[in-house]
Amino acid sequence: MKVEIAGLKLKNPVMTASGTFGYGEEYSDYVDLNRLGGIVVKGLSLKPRPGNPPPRIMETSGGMLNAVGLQNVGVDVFIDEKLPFLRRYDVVVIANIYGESYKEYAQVAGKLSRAKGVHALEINVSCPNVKKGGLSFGSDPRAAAEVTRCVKAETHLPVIVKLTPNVTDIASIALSVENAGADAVSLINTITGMSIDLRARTPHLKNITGGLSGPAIKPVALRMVWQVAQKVSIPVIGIGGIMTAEDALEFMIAGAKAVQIGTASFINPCALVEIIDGIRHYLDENKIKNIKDIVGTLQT
Amino acid sequence: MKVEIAGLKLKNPVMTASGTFGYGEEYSDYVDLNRLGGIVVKGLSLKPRPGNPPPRIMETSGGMLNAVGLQNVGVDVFIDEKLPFLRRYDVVVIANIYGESYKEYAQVAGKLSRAKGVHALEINVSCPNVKKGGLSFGSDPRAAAEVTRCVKAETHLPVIVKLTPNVTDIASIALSVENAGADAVSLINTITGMSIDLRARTPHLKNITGGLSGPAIKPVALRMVWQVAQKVSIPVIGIGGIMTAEDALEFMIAGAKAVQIGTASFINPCALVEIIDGIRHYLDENKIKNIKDIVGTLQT
Amino acid sequence: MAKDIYMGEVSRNEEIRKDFFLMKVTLPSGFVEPMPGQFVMIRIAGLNDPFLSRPISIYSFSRGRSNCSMELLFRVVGKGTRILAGLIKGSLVEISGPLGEGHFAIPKAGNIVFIAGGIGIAPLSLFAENLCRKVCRSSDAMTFYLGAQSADGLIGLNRVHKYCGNIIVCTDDGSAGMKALVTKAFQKDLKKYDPMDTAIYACGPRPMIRALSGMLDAEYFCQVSLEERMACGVGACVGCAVAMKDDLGQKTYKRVCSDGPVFELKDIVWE
Amino acid sequence: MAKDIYMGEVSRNEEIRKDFFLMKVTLPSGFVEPMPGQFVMIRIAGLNDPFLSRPISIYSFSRGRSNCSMELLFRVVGKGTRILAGLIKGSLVEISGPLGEGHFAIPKAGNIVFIAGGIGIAPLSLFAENLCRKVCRSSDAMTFYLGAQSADGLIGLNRVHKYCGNIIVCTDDGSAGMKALVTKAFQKDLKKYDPMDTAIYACGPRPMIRALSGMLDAEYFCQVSLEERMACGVGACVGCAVAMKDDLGQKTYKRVCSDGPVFELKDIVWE
Ligand SMILES: Cc1cc2nc3c(=O)[nH]c(=O)nc-3n(C[C@H](O)[C@H](O)[C@H](O)COP(=O)(O)OP(=O)(O)OC[C@H]3O[C@@H](n4cnc5c(N)ncnc54)[C@H](O)[C@@H]3O)c2cc1C
Ligand SMILES: Cc1cc2nc3c(=O)[nH]c(=O)nc-3n(C[C@H](O)[C@H](O)[C@H](O)COP(=O)(O)OP(=O)(O)OC[C@H]3O[C@@H](n4cnc5c(N)ncnc54)[C@H](O)[C@@H]3O)c2cc1C
Ligand SMILES: Cc1cc2nc3c(=O)[nH]c(=O)nc-3n(C[C@H](O)[C@H](O)[C@H](O)COP(=O)(O)O)c2cc1C
Ligand SMILES: Cc1cc2nc3c(=O)[nH]c(=O)nc-3n(C[C@H](O)[C@H](O)[C@H](O)COP(=O)(O)O)c2cc1C
Ligand code: FES
Ligand code: FES
Repeated sequence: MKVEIAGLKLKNPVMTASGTFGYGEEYSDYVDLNRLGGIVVKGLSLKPRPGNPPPRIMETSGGMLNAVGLQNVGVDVFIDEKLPFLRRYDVVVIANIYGESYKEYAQVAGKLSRAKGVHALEINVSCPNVKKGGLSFGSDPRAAAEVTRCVKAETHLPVIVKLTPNVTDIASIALSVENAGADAVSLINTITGMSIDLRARTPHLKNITGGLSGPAIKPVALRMVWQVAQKVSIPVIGIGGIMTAEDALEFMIAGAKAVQIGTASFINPCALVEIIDGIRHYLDENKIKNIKDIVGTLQT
Repeated sequence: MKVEIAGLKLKNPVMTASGTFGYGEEYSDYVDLNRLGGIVVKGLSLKPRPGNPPPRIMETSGGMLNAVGLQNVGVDVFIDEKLPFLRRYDVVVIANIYGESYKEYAQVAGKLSRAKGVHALEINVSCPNVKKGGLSFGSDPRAAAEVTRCVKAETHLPVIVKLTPNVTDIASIALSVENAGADAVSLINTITGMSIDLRARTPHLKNITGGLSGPAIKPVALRMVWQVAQKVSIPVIGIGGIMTAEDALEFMIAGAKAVQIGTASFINPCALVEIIDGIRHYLDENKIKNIKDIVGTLQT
Repeated sequence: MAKDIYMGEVSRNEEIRKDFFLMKVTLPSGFVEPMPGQFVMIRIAGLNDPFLSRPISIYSFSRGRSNCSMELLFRVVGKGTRILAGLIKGSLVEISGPLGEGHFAIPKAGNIVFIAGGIGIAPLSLFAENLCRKVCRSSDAMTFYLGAQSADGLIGLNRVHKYCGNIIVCTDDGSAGMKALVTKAFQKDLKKYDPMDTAIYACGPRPMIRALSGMLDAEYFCQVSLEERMACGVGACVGCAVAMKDDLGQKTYKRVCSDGPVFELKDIVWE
Repeated sequence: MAKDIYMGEVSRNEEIRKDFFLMKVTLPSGFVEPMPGQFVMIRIAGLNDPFLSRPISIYSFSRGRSNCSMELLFRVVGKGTRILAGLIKGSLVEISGPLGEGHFAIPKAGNIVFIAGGIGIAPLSLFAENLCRKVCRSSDAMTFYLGAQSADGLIGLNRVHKYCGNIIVCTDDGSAGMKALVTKAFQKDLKKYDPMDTAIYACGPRPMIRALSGMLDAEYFCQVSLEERMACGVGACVGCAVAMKDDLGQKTYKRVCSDGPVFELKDIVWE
């Protein structure tokens, strides 16, 4: 079940998705963290962020919207208070990072690179960049590449760039960050959506819009993973609506070398382990020795 | 319940979505066509199109993928054989049109404008334009505007431009077609997605990718309608995952002057009428005299 | 408006053989008497998971004083049928139908041959019943070839016995009847059937239909029931396309739900 | 791993008053004894519609030899609770819990006051029972204020009667008890309660809690149970945020599911 992504040796291809597994502690009563392929922690910013006012979540058909607003303890508190807990486990830890400017990304990356127990960085470029008129770094190939370069310059750790689906041509953005030095790409982040309270005639979310996740977005995620995997030569990590081992395997067949599980953990706190066991079972049943042998085997 | 869109007088704001109601005949045993706000017929091209090889559809969580490939009888057969049936009803008929080049769009528009019983045109710009490298006319503001101008030049009928959601910034495309003379915009068309048969390691759809529709995409559609309605001054028609009267009303509150119902008819062939009745009921219960009074009333 | 979506109530749902269920549904009396080969679209009332309705052939139909009732015979193959299998007495289902313009046509020929693979027996046995009871065809004139992977997959034989004088059973593994593909068993007898005086009706998996098309030339009258994934069931979405020859022999896509599900074998284009 | 997701079986589900249901669920014996104020996340086994699990307080709990059982008292307000209401005996539900680090704390004070609005009675009556039966507090020391829109909404009174010596019932329309908001009824008695010797516990709609915060100064020990929409229920998604004061009096967002659902009234920041 071992896979290697940009030099990272994962026990298996199943990781947590950022923002859905806290800092690892929250689910540690349900999930043996040692069994995970990797833990991607909640997005970290330079300063602590209070996050958006509630309500922050809303259910939709086959999914949910969230507008947590990157509430997090900040990179310093993470290193001092959260990382020691994670170091107790034999598991790959990936820090998801977020900045409001190129410089902030670089600063967060620098601090994490000097901390013990962080094995890779995942850059979240899906946040609106005020200077660019409300669109995000991640929706502009040049800005995404620039963020990648800034982070790469500050770190020796493998750098994964997490792509937003809210773009016309995700493959071109993937190519652009690959050229800028990204060691891997992960996709997709949430799709921007909205939900309305008919009685009150207000949005359900205080933030008005939020990010759609869950099985509702799986077809879109799968399509994008397939498109990107055909364009880039760095590893692709598949994310979006994975609920079962079968879903995870579909992403791998579409070209993902590993996957991340987000919303599924909310529905079933034991989902991650069930998915790992399910992949194992599938490989055994189909007499597949090496999990790499299924990656990108989609026949079209 | 009357609404006016670009000079078209609709009995109520509820229309069929193109490609989901055939040429009107298919559901005429279930739905009294005279009750509909409008009928948008299946996309028409200059020549008949055989469509894509099967399988063409697949279920997803809260939605479905389709890759029908614009199978249609062609504009001439439509005028000769399908339009006479529709003329028997007192209902607004909107022809959804599609071309592989600017010229084809213009030709189809010209033919339909001379036919009796077509009340408006809806331009489908979501189809891949080979010349532009696989992206669609609808994902490039300039190309979308040019299609609009070409069609406007050939017709006296109101022109609705139907926008694709597979773009970074749908509002800028809406603005661009408004400036090019569009009388209204309708959105969203389907989101491109994919589904994989794990056992066979093939896509479920012969066409590999397909368009996602149904309640799964409703949050995305609602967000885009809200974004576009704030930018343009022409009427906005809301489409995407509307299953109930409540859903339809949410789109109107977000800024849509009318709505189109697609996939819901597949689930419940009587959905259109139930939605019309439900909106009536809501207006009565809330003592709202004029349906216009709820359009764009979202409090943010 | 002539048609509606009907609320049905499950009055029985029994696993008659591993993975095969016989469900009886009570429907309002407005439900129109189906023609053999027609089907319904069924979904669980008020539920969006699974999202699309499922097409299931009508296995039997009877009309009571204030309502009517219908039996569906189905096999659990995936999520939708698994959820249908879980329905208990009293569960509500939404049903539209009967659907399908293309249904089995009453034969003029003297010999009537049915060929069914597995669950394909469902529409054919309703047809055999109707021919016997409504059109008064003699059971001696009717031959039923039924194939399955193994004895476990042979369902609905009792009913067929009532209406068909000759029954040939085949299994892939020989656990019941002949050890042969049902199409092979039929092929052996083929010379017995005069193309001018034989009507053949088949329903089963695509490879079975394809094999038939390889052994029957266009002289034979042969109707087959096809399957495709469906969304609307009424001909509006063109999702259930199947490649067929049109009147000019040109390839065109027809809709299994409304142009079929029953087609003439010779019209199918094998892609 | 200490915690798991448990498969529960509905052993009873009764509409005890219009729109109010009492559901009894049998759980495997691994389920940990809940503290009053804790809740479960519940969903129908194997179903994705509704998508998210729903948080429901534990109304009662008992442990048998080979399993344990739990009662949930809930009101139908939307899709999720409507589907829960439709579950029949034998239905399977997936349950995680007991959840919530913040639960009701055993009072040191002599006077114990409960204030419940409508369905808010659920966690409070379990707490009253526990105080009476496990901590041996006298029922005379306990006063229960229960409010509802009308007599129809007054549920669970029987149980409260067993443990609380004093019960004050209010309805908005006067159809039972005092015609008053429950907070007004409580406010009238407020001077009877010495802040140094009174513990107050409240659960109900947000406006009720807010009204309480307007009438109780920080001297009073008052715990309230809050509600927010939830996704994970375990503190991972930060979706159920509520604005609270931190140790330095600064505004911060806490998680209802894991930091709560029970908080000290004085810590709430009213936005
Ligand atoms: C006109 C018609 C009549 C039918 N009558 C019967 C019947 O009487 N009894 C019965 O058991 N089945 C019948 N079927 C097949 C039945 O519709 C499918 O088995 C069912 O839809 C599968 O749903 P699922 O969710 O269980 O499987 P899925 O999880 O959707 O798929 C499981 C497998 O079934 C195949 N499948 C899915 N949908 C269809 C479909 N519409 N047609 C054929 N294969 C499909 C898939 O490709 C896959 O291999 C009929 C189909 C049609 C088109
Ligand atoms: C810790 C906790 C304990 C609870 N205990 C109980 C209980 O014992 N009995 C009971 O009947 N209810 C309880 N609730 C409330 C219950 O969770 C909601 O009523 C339920 O989730 C609504 O789901 P729905 O799908 O029926 O309604 P929806 O269709 O989701 O919403 C209907 C209405 O309910 C509101 N609502 C939705 N979710 C919540 C929520 N999590 N909290 C508050 N309001 C909500 C919505 O804003 C809306 O106004 C509790 C909530 C929490 C957070
Ligand atoms: C509540 C919530 C919070 C999230 N926070 C983050 C985050 O901080 N950084 C990030 O890159 N992605 C974040 N995401 C996105 C997820 O990591 C993931 O990309 C997305 O949810 C799609 O996967 P899923 O459908 O499996 O949930 C968040 C998602 C959810 C639902
Ligand atoms: C089977 C199918 C065929 C469609 N064909 C067309 C088409 O020909 N032209 C077009 O503009 N949109 C077409 N659409 C898109 C719908 O009109 C609509 O924009 C989309 O399905 C979203 O709405 P819904 O979720 O209500 O279905 C089609 C959709 C489906 C499901
Ligand atoms: S299922 Fe829609 S046309 Fe056949
Ligand atoms: S519901 Fe996820 S943190 Fe509370």
